[in-house]
Amino acid sequence: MMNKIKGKTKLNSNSFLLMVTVLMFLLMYIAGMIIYQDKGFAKPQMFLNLFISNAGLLVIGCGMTVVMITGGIDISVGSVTALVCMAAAYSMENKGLSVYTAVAASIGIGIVYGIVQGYLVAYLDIQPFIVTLAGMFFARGMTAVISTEMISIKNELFLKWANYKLYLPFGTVNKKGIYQPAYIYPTVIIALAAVILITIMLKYTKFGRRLYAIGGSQQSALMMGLNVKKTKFEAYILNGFLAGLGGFLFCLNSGAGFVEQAKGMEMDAISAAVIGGTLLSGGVGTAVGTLFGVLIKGTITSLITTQGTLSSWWVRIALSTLLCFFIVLQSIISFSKKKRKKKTGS
Amino acid sequence: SNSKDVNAGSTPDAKAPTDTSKSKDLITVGFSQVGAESDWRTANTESMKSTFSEANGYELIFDDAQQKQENQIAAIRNFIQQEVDYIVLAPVTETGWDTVLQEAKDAGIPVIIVDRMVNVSDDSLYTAWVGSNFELEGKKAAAWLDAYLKAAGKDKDEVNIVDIQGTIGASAQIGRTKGLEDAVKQHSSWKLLAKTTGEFTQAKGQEVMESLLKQYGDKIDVVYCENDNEAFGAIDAIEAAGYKVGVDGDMIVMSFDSTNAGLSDTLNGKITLNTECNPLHGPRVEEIIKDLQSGKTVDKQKYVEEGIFSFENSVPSIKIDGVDYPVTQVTKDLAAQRAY
Amino acid sequence: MNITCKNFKSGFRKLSGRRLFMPFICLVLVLLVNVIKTPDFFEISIKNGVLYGYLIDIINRASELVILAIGMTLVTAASGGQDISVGAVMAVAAAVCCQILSGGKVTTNTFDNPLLLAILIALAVALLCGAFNGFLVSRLHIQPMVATLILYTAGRGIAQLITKGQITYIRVDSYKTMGGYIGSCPVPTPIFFAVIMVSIVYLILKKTALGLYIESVGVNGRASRLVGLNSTKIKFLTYIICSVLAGVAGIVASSRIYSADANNIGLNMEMDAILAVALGGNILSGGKFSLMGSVIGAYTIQALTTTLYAMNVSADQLPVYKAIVVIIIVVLQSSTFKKQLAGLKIRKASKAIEGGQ
Amino acid sequence: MDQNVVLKIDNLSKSFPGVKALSNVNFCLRKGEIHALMGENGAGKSTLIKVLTGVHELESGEIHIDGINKAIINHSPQEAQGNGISTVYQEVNLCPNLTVAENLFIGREPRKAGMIDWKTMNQRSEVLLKKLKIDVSSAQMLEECSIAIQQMIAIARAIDMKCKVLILDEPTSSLDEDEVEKLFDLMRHLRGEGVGIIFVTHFLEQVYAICDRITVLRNGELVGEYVTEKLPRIQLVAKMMGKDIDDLADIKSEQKKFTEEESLIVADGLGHAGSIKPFHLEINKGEVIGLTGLLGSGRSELVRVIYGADKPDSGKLIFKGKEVKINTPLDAMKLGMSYLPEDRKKEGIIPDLSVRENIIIALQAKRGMFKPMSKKEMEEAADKYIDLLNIKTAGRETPVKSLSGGNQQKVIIGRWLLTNPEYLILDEPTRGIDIGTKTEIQKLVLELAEEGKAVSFISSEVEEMLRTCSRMVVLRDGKKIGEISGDQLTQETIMKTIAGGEDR
Ligand SMILES: Nc1ncnc2c1ncn2[C@@H]1O[C@H](COP(=O)(O)OP(=O)(O)OP(=O)(O)O)[C@@H](O)[C@H]1O
Ligand SMILES: Nc1ncnc2c1ncn2[C@@H]1O[C@H](COP(=O)(O)OP(=O)(O)OP(=O)(O)O)[C@@H](O)[C@H]1O
Ligand SMILES: [Mg+2]
Ligand SMILES: [Mg+2]
Repeated sequence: MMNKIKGKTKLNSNSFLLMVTVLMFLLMYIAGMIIYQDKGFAKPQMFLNLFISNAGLLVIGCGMTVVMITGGIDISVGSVTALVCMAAAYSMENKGLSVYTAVAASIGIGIVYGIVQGYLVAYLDIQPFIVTLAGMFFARGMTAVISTEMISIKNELFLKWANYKLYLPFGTVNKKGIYQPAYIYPTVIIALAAVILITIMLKYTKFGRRLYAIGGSQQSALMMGLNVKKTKFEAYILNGFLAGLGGFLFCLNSGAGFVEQAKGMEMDAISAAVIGGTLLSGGVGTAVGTLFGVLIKGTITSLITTQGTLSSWWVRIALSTLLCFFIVLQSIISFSKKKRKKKTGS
Repeated sequence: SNSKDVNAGSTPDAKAPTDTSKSKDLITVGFSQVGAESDWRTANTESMKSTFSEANGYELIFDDAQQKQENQIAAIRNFIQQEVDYIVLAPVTETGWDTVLQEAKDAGIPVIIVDRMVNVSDDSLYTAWVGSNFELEGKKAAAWLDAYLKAAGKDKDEVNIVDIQGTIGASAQIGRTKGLEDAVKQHSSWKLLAKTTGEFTQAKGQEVMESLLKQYGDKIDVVYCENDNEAFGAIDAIEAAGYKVGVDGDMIVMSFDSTNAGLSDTLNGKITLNTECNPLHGPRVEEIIKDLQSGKTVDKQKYVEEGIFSFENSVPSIKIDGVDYPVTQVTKDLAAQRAY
Repeated sequence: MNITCKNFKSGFRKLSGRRLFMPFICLVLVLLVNVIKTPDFFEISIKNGVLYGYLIDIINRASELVILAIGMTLVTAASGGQDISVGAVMAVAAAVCCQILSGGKVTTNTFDNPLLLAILIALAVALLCGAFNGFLVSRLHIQPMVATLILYTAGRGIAQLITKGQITYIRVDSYKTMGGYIGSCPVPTPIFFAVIMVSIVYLILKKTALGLYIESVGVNGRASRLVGLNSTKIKFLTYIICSVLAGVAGIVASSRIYSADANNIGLNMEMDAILAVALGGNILSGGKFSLMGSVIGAYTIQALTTTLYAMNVSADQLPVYKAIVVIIIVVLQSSTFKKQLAGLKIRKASKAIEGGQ
Repeated sequence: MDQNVVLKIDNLSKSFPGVKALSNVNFCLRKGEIHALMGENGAGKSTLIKVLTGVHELESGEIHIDGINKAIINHSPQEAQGNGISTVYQEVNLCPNLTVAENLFIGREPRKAGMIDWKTMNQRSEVLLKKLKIDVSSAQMLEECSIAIQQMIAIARAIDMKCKVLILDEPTSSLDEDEVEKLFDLMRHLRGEGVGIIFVTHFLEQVYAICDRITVLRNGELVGEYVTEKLPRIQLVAKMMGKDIDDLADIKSEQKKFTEEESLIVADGLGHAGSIKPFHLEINKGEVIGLTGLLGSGRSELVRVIYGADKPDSGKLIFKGKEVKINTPLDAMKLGMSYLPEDRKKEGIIPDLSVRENIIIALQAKRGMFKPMSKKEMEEAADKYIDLLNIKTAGRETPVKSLSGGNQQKVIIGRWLLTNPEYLILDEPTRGIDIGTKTEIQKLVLELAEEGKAVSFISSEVEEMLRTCSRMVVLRDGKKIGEISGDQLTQETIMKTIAGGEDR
């Protein structure tokens, strides 16, 4: 009598959304390759640059995805990145400490942030937006307290890491006829590893599934005997860790510490996660989706740069128009899919 | 001052009809701009755009980084893939360019830095630099103050200064603050009452000045604003509190940039000294590119010459490190001619 | 004696049960710090024919934030999300207003068009922004923060487009009144703007059932639909109100500096507005709300800023102190924290009893 | 502790702001018994369970459990599970965004090499679902399942956990008879294995069908513990209510009146693709129409289409002889319709708002935004229905979410009565409502009909409908398959129609 509910559920609405995102990314990128073929958009290195430039954001986005799945949010990540960069730069340049100490400091800052914010959110039940807003203020202010000067990192080992190219077995010939092999930096590998690990964690560990349960319904998760507080706490710590790590990757790319660094990065991370299908209300999201969210944002920026004749303000407007187009299309597709499903229910 | 001839040469409105096919003889220039955060910056962008027009034989690929260094890094990587002939970079920050400039060097693309300097471990990473010397600007202002006080016979009195700083960490802020601080150290009668940031904006400048006035009142003799917008705000706050600015008033205001609006205020005496910061870099960068095209060597660093504009004329010129800098008294014409 | 004490206690409990109690206490605490640190903080004098003093500064400077905060409260209550585009909308409204007044010139000494017209068009443009946000949120069911992210990114670009990337100056005295003083009135005009806006919204909520509708939609949209509420319309309306208020705030802010500074007007104000809503004891996930709470929250934030200025905290380190105070305030307001504290007390008391036996 | 006793509660007290929900309650559960916990709405049954399992903080009292020497305090359901107590709470508490299998196994997923073994998990849940004859696939998202299925899944989850004590808080309220029977089979099986079961329900038949003992609560106080056989129904009801009632069946005697045949609503070919096929239905003034059919047969959908909760995509609706277009519920309300939805938590209450606001919201919406009700009007209205429906609440400003389930339902009934509707749709209005109130509601329905109002009544209890309805519409698989009225209106014919035969 109720077998009509059965079947055709394999592709649930969430994986459908992810598919749409991936498809749209491919369409956009291929369109760019055709339109801007003569401007090098079709080169493999152009694609790899998306990863190179966004490695830090990717790791931070993964952390954001984790807290967003629990129904939380973290808008401190941009400032934490700045703090991490500043701490790393300061410790290496002004204190003469080693790169390893800097890495430890970066991740340490991230974890401490995770612990404090996590405690406030999970155990004192304070709204995550506010806790992390305060966190954002604090980190930005602390960056200024450490140093208001720009610090350029000149540590040899650091620069060696930052400049260490991993050449890939393919490449292109430039207009002077020189073969240029495609390359990536180690940061890309770390970032992709983070995506893979978080994906596995979300899908195949108890902790991962608890995150989804809490995001779906905190009350229910509690009633089903899950430790909601602890899970949330751990989610923020994980996020803090990833913010620290991502911050350091960001630092490897930007090679400096200064107060204004990574401003607005939290919004980049949030929108990347959202474009990748993560819901701000919690319970839905994947790291792979976030990966594509980051790639889409990167591609939009890259398209605009390649275009190359927009005034400053048109850049912003174009950026948000594409973003708008994307978000609206996504919402319409998922909406009509929901409707259609209701109609064809029986 | 040299600003006049630059003005004259830099506003050609002519735009050749765009040829869709990329003709071979155009020189491609990728320009990564900081953003459009101030009038100064907009003027800077305009100068570049009008210089590197197709009519002049260039194809300009312009990118606005929206104040984010990471965007600039990404843009330079993009330029490299587009195989531009030259990269022009107006860096958001001085620091952190080693990696990406190395990539440009590997690809054999010369990089010209404008405005702020880059701080890299290897000088060969960029070909040339054009820009303002912010510390010198600060020094000029301080030197003028010294001369002005002497001329007025007030150099023995205690002079109380407040510094409304720019956005903390910006090169302009660092240089201008340093210029003042060094001078304060050398003058025992000068006292820096407070320094706090007005973030280069009028609104913050006003708010900060309001607070300073409550703390120090008319004890303040000199308000050192690190750009014109801050000066406008500060002047509003001072006047609202019932004090008078200017040479005969309760305190004098010093400012930087010498924008059109700034010079008007200098003309009417509200700003007593306005040190120029010239945004019209386009022609200078073009010069460098032309030299490079014809195989000449170019100066590695080239400071832009910048004027000093004053309301009054008690100080005709100042001397810093043995170099003379003339001080120009602002005239109506001068103020009106400012394009930015 | 005992009885009065009891009365006092129960009265206190009643008072502290009120929703506005905690936000109010927090504001008072922030102000009290000044009693010790800056004794002349509370001095108000008449200087140059106008009111002068830190307190006046706080009330004056907080005006835009107050106006934004009430709009943000409604949006938050109805849609369970925040409008992060308000700062950008401020810039857009200011740009439109100034551009119309200057007739396209960079700076002007006379109005090219009537002031009223400029203000109305500016507000109309703000309303359009609100309609855009509202459409995305209420019709397309896009999450508020994401929907408003679009204008958050584009807004300043649009404002710059309008002013052609320049700061447009309106050097006309009557334009300065909105951010300055009207005639010889000693009270800064922005204060009036804040009071009027709060009163209008308060009256609308009082005289219509909008408040109840907003809460109902915010708490349970599906149930609200079944009792005949059009949640789409109501959410849409709140976004329009919020943006129009942002427009008003933008005009006030622009009048203060008699110019349209597309890059800086309303910069980072969205975060402060959201913070004000939260400090006012409102839940950011929607539902029941308190307008006055948000207003108090807004004044608290400005009081904090002014206090820190008065205490000579350097502006770049200000965020650190702000963060600490915000955390202290929200922890004090957190009901879980109160419960834990109460639990601690009970445990202590029971231990004392055990010990006594 | 007694050898046989698995759970013992002594002197448990709990108060909420304004209410003493439990005072000095004692309770004793033995091994291998099914123990009914009875009481009116708001008597404190759910609270007892929530305190016991750590959802609410323990205030005072002691809890002993078999195998543990000292008194225990559960601080969270997790701890309670650790102590061998497995619970199905009154409102379905599952995660809508997870699959059925995950909801069954979350927190105790089978793992292989530290990683969740999805294959085994899905297999095991298929087995479990099959065992309980729950007809869903384990990969289905929970939000796509009907409430009844969700209820069954919650039960399946609780049962599958190895436990000493199983608590079921009104598990049967949204189940049909078949499913109740399935559940009972399971409970008997578990009883055989020595599990102690606490069972909360408002259905007396079910209590007498399966329970060994009954504990009665009233107003948060213990009335007593009884052996089922020794407590006749009438006495049980009397103990719950604190007074004797004449007879439960007194309604039956009341004559069903067939009033004037003036048609109020005619639905002509109304339908909604995917849920309800086009149907024809006439509803007359002064008539109570019952809608019956198996679970998921489309009863709710039918009334939703009439009310405009789901927009019909075919057919037309004629109201008082005129064709009307109903696009939103508000259109229907303006015509004088009202609708009490079946999913109270999701579509009924507005949890954070007060009882007063929940009562007046529909009338206010009908009036429009610019005609707000005055404070006095609102308070009078609220007080009237709190009184009339005997809603147990600390005050009219109490948030409705802190009321007991049954009382929340009453608030919603009050909400609709206040709008003075001409046509009232009641979808499972008596779900989770105590026996006394149930009778009251039935009476109320008849009274309304007598006043000339039309009522559509949906209930899973056929008996209840027989008592009140003058005509019954039978549905199957989203299709109206017949109408029964007059003498035909017996349990037997209804069953026959539902089962099919005449039109197959
Ligand atoms: N969270 C809460 N806050 C305040 N009061 C509450 C809360 N939960 C329950 N109550 C009150 O406690 C009393 C007992 O409620 P409880 O839910 O235990 O009743 P119940 O016996 O389960 O009733 P029902 O049969 O309707 O489910 C009610 O008066 C209710 O209003
Ligand atoms: N939330 C839902 N999601 C998906 N399908 C649903 C949902 N609710 C109901 N359905 C489907 O709609 C159809 C009609 O359901 P409806 O609720 O009208 O049945 P019903 O006869 O009222 O039964 P019930 O006793 O469950 O209320 C059924 O096939 C059911 O599976
Ligand atoms: Mg209950
Ligand atoms: Mg139903």
